[in-house]
Amino acid sequence: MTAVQSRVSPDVLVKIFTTAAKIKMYDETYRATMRAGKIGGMYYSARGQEIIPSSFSAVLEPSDYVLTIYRGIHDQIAKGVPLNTLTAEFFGRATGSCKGKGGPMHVTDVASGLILTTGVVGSGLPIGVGVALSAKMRKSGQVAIVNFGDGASNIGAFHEALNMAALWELPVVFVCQNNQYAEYTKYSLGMSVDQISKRGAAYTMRSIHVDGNDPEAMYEAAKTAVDAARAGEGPTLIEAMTYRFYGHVMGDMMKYMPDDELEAARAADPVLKLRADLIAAGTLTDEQVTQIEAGLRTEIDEAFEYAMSSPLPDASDATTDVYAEGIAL
Amino acid sequence: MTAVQSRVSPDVLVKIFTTAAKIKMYDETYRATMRAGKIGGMYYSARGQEIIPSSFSAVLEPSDYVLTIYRGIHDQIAKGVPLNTLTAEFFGRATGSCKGKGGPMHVTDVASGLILTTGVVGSGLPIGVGVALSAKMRKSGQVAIVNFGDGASNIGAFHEALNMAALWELPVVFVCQNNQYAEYTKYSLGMSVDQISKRGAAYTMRSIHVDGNDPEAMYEAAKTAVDAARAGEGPTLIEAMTYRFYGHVMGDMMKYMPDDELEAARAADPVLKLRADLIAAGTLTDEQVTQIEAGLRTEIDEAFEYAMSSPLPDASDATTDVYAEGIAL
Amino acid sequence: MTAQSEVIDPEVKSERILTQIQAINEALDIALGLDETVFELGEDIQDPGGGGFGVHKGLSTKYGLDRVRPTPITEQAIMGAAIGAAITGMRPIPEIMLMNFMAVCQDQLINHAAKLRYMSGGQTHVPVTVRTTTGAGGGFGAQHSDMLEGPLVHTPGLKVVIPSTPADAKGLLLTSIFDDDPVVFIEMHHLYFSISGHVPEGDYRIPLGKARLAREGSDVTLISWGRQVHDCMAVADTLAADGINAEVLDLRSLVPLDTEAMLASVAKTRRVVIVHEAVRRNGFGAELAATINEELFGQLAAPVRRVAAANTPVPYSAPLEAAYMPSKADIEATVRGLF
Amino acid sequence: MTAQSEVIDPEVKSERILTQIQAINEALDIALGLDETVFELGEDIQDPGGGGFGVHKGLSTKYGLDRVRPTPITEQAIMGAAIGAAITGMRPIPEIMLMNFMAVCQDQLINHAAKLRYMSGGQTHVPVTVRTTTGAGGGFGAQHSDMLEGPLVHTPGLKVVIPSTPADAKGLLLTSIFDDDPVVFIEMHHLYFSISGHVPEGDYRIPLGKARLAREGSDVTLISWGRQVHDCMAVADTLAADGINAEVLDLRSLVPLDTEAMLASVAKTRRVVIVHEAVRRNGFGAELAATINEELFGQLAAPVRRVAAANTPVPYSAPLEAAYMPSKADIEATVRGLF
Ligand SMILES: Cc1ncc(C[n+]2csc(CCOP(=O)(O)OP(=O)(O)O)c2C)c(N)n1
Ligand SMILES: Cc1ncc(C[n+]2csc(CCOP(=O)(O)OP(=O)(O)O)c2C)c(N)n1
Ligand SMILES: [Mg+2]
Ligand SMILES: [Mg+2]
Repeated sequence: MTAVQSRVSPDVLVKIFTTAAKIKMYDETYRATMRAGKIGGMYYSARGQEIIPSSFSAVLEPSDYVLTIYRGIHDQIAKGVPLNTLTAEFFGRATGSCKGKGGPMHVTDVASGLILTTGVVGSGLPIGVGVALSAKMRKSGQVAIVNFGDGASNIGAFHEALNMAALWELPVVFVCQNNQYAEYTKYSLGMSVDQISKRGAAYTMRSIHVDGNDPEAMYEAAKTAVDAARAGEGPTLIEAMTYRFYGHVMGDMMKYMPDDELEAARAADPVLKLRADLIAAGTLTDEQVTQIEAGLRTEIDEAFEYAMSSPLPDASDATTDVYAEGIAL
Repeated sequence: MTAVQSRVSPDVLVKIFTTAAKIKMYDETYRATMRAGKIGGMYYSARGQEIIPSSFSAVLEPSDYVLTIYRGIHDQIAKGVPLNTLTAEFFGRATGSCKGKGGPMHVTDVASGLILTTGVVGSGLPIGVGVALSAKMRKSGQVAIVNFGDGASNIGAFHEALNMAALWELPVVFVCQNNQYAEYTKYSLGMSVDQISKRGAAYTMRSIHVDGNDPEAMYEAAKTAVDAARAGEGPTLIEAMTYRFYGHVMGDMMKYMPDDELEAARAADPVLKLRADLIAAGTLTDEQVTQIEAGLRTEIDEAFEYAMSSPLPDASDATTDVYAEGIAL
Repeated sequence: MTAQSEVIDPEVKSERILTQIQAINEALDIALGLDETVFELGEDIQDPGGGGFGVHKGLSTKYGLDRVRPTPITEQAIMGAAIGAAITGMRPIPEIMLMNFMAVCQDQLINHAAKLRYMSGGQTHVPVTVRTTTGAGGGFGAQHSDMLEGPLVHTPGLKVVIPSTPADAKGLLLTSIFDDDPVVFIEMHHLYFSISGHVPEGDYRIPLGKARLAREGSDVTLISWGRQVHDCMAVADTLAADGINAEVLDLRSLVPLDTEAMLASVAKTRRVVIVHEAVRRNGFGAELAATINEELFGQLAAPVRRVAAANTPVPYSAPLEAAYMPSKADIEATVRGLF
Repeated sequence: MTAQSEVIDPEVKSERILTQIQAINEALDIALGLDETVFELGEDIQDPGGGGFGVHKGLSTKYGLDRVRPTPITEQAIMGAAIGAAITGMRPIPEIMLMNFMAVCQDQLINHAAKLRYMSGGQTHVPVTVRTTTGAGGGFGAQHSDMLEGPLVHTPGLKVVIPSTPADAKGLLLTSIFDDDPVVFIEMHHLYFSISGHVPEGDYRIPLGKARLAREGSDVTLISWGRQVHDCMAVADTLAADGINAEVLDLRSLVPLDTEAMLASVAKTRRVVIVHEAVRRNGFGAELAATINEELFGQLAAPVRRVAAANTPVPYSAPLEAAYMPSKADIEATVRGLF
């Protein structure tokens, strides 16, 4: 386990804040749009988990790869998937990143390096290993970041992926976003060990347990892991502690989450805290923050408008993209 | 990790020796019968690994359960599967434990507690968890022993099974018989950790690393684990170091195994060593040993004769035992 | 069958109207109450939620977390634990949250559960009822919607049940749980709340391998299961207005299959359309069509037709998903094409 | 297709006689030599053994352990790593040692490899060729012998190839490797050493979706793939002595399927027997029978018959296994029954 404590530069913190604020505002807009009945479908809010991918985005190159899961909106935004096509994909529009075929659980945006979103718990880990293997074989210098939840650390694919990545010393970072619940079950009820990061020892893997809501610690963890991967020093397992503010899926009544726990977590909102800290430290003025937020507001509103006004796909599109060439289905 | 050092009683050692000698002689007879062209098929010799299940057999009750793999002849004999029906199953006879339907890779003998033999690496572990769960739910006091190889510790089922067993504190012992090879590959080439027993920590599981060829150490490990399981103190992972004397499968040219390594292992034959030690310690006389071996010889010869003279199944039997009742296939 | 209580005739109409999810909950409750060896295991099945859809509501409170046993996300261990418990005297009811996740534990199901009775020469058997849910049309996308009964039917040793009505769901589930073979019990979540029906109280069992004649007719046979039975019924009503009298056969269980009822109906009507939600290529419709053609060669007035999903993954966007699914319009047009 | 070299016409007879395993080894060698993005990964594939059957002999020595990459026993990671590499520019050739073990990594194959092109709206694709081997008749028992092409054919997005001759094995494997879709390439190990044949040198490609007319005939069509093609040929010889002139069609690839060649042949002969080693219920024979009946309704002189394995797990003991397998005698009797 690596101790993470050193300070990070104000520039980096502003970057992290800007990304995190974007995720937060986007999420708020998405939920509001749903509540207003303007769109339906499933939505897995990542409110509360913004700092984790925002910290990575301050470290990663555009050409690096990120893999995520159904709860992936924060990872997708942080990696730079354009909000217009991203939103259009969530809305099932022809203009979506995946032409409306994939949907929220299966967003891919090759141009920004968001290479995979999977809906099957744990399945992204072996694929991330392959992405990193490819980078290593192609000597491209790219790094793969594989995001997953606390619940995913109990499934077989986790074990196989970590073993292979360690064995082959691949440039991959396994990021367990421990938001303390797998659906409606507290993570500790499914886990035979108190910290997921301790499982790294089973693979002699560099492992970091970090407060994923603390931007300084999280940035350092991300940087340590990505630098090591880039330097050919193999994979890292990061367990980033965080919390989901809105339960598993939109509509979750959250009865299984103790009220005080939820309230405490929301009271410690990491995005608001970082905002306040930056102002308090004099890194940003109130005005600057307001300006950043106004810019984000415009971008987000435009994205929702773009998506809302985009056409639905044509039914005839249902049978394309199954195979490379037009073989008879 | 538990240190294992205390002495075991001469009675127990004689018991272990008798079982181990039976396995060794049986194996020699089997290979000789194959070499003589009297039977064909695949045979996965367990020569060299005898001490592990023989030690367990000195600890287990008849009602306890054992699960094993394609390389399971030693486990099957040690658990008391009758040699007649066991051999008949290997020979594909109608009188076999499984009527010739299962074969060597799928031996079950409910009466002796040999509840499962699987040919899919790692798949016995989750099933062993279920066997232990059943024992716990039925409050039967039974213990489940799940045998598997070093190679199996890299597969997902291993991880899922150990997590569940630890979480539910089940009466199960996971016995990794580390014979140092998975098929034609040295185990260290597939593993990101130097000792498989270290993986127990990922589940906060009692873990023992032991010389599986040392009957005293192995007996103590088995006893520690089985006693704990029986006492409701949950599962144990045992990594028992050993060696395969005849490669992966009958016919293996063993080119990938260094000559000196193989020679050294055979020179330290654990069954011969225990035999010599018992005589040297005065626990058994030469004559007593000879007598034990003569008894085993008779039993084994009878089994091979029984199997050889047993009829093959009738073709009409191919379609029974698919479902409980005679539903149309 | 270890536990048997007084069995109620499901044909006797009950006054109670239940949803399918209520009926399934009731069957689980009855089975847990009847036999100590019955237990459930699966992800998030405990109260207060009682499962993602609420199938288990109240059961962990009533029977405890030992018998309504929440698990980590660990499908191989869920299925393996069920098998191990089953071969040593228990009757586990594992839940695989969605059918696509059965791919994660396919080895346990097809290499072990299905084969253990055979491989052991009948010494052990696997009285496991694997419950799962699935179905397209809900905008869940390609990894949460597949109907995968076809590959299961191709696995000797498994039984496969797909109920269409609340009363059937209850009676078939109880039979499955007390059946001595591994049963995959496929619940189409579209039916959980959308269709209500009369459900008798208490314990009753509907035998596996007996199709339900949902509608009698003389001109064409519509063969289906699960959700699409209701589509067939609706189309039959439409056709009746035009004087086409469709018989609708609900197979209920695919293995064992009520071949007799199927052939009798088709021999009578001489026209048949098989309707299923799974993709067409090598879906179970292919087996049925092949069998009907073999058995009734020369007796049919028109080719055996299949209406099924397109040979593509399940798309996300609504118009694409609608194009993917077999629709009532497809069924109707196909039937009309036979005349 | 990224790499293409001068392609040799496979119809041009070569003087060289190779076994199927030599032909496959040669195809892998050529592909590895041709394109740096091609690499193999799997258990025990390194020299000196070069795999359980020796398929990879010499390749790790020639191309290094980076490109002929041995793995732990970890099928999910093998398949996942192949997929991840494929969507980022590589052409991996994962080996699943025996087909039954594909059940262990089924999720990666059917929920990911098959669907990623579609789910990503064509942004990524999965040029993976999953090689595996299987087949009954060798006394390997229920967990090491299954033919499982049926469920794969039911998975949109996958291509499925099963070669019968050494020349086909080489030409189809090269095409599969350089195909931009995931291909499951099923080698029946019975054919590895038992059948030799002329194999052209160098690089040549046999297109997927083109059946091979193995024998021309006029009275009945035998449709098959893999090992059973040879059984059909033998039966055709026997029948010829009695004046029954059988046409034998080797499908080579099941997806894409050469429907045209199949229907043309059956339209001509008006009698057809489909032969496969997989179990009968919902095997791919069902789909073929259903399609032929739909397309050639009223034109057939006899019902479409299927000869396939019994609906049981694969038994161990020789007489049971023989009873399980579709045999030449079964094929012959079935054909004679059509006249
Ligand atoms: C293999 C598999 N099993 C079950 C599910 C259903 N499921 C979806 S999300 C989820 C909980 C995942 O929890 P966690 O990994 O902690 O991620 P989080 O949702 O908290 O981000 C479950 C069980 C699934 N998608 N895949
Ligand atoms: C899931 C799976 N993958 C691959 C195989 C093929 N296989 C059979 S034995 C074996 C090696 C197993 O090694 P280990 O676990 O060390 O057991 P040992 O044979 O040494 O006793 C392999 C890879 C298999 N049976 N199952
Ligand atoms: Mg979580
Ligand atoms: Mg080994």
